[in-house]
Amino acid sequence: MTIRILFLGPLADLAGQLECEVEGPLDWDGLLAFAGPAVAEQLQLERVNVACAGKVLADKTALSAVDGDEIALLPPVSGG
Amino acid sequence: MTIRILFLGPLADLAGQLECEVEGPLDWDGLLAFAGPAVAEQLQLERVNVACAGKVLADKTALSAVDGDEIALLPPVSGG
Amino acid sequence: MRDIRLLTEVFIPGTLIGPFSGANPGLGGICTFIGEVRAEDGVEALELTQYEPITLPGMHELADRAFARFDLMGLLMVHRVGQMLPGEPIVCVSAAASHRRDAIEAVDFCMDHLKGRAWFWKREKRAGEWRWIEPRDEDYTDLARWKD
Amino acid sequence: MRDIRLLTEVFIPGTLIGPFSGANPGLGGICTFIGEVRAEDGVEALELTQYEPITLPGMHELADRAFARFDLMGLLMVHRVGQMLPGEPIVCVSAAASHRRDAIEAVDFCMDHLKGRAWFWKREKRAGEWRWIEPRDEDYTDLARWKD
Repeated sequence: MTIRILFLGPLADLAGQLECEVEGPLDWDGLLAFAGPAVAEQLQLERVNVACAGKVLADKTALSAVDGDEIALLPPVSGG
Repeated sequence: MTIRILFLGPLADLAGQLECEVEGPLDWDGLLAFAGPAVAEQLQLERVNVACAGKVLADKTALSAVDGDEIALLPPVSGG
Repeated sequence: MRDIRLLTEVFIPGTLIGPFSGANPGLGGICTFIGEVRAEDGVEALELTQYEPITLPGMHELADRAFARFDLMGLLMVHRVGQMLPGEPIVCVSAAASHRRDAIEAVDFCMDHLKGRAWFWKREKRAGEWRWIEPRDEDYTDLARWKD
Repeated sequence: MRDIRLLTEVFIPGTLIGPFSGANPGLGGICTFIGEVRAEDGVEALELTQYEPITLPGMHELADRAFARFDLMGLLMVHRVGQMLPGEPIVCVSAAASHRRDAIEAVDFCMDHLKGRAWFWKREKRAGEWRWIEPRDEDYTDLARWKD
């Protein structure tokens, strides 16, 4: 079991991949380091959200993922 | 040729008739006198309009109808 | 595409909206409001009276104002007159536009004006008795939102 | 009556709205907005991405808020995902209520939130190239109107 990280929307282009896997546990600093500078810069913007285990985190810097979790990196939405 | 006066909506109930005819010419005071006290009271309210010859009068007290005209007495609307 | 009508017979809104939507190719959004005779409080029937020389011309003026105020591709405004039964449609307004807010606001604008300023008089029948409907204070408040 | 759905295939709004309207007997008014892929500026296709664990649940939360905020009898909220062609419907929101302003405002409210806050990511294809769409400033302004 590992942690799965999904890059949604334009973040997938920036990351050059749709998803990847990483060994848990993973916290905010670990995510930033793992994501690489381009994605990390986006992640630090207020309008970019992070979901873990199916819930959008109210405070993404409190991320605390363990093996088996899915993390989704959510750029600004543009629906409708 | 005479002037035709139409009572729209609740004014027809108040007047006890849907329409009537009167010899022209007819001005505002003539209309009030002809309409009878109950309708005349309504006519003097700002929210009651008067149309003459197919046009709603901006100033109903400037009414100046001649034989052949149709006058319509228009109580507050309630559409839709 | 502009379609302004008074109807004296019951109508099926879908039969108007389908062709209207099709007549505005390239639209971004279409907003439609349909008002029906409410089946409540024992209302047995509703009657709407128009005054021919001004009612339909007034609806055309309202459409002119809507086109001037919003960025519209098309506007459909259909109003029933005569006697109607609960569940029957009274009014159908549909606006097609490139952007959604123009479509939605044009419908809101037209409905407020149809309710509060168009030349219709409405009465309803309850327990066999006809009673004229006075405009509600809300109708005037709604209308005041659009003052220039 | 509440009908909240994500659809992966092209849909015909009339086939949703007819049954929805029929499922809310006694309504006073029904307002419907349909958004379509605009055929402009050489857009060849549009793609909407969702994130399954949050997109549909987020739409249900939005419906909860609409029911709490407006006096509604029913709410239909249907959103396409996947690839779409110009002229195809993207979104259909319909609200049934006793009074027209609840129906119209609920649609306005849901559309602003679907555009500005629901979990969708949109890109469009022009001249063979896909490009992600950023939210417009207007979308945030529209959304700010509903702050409690």
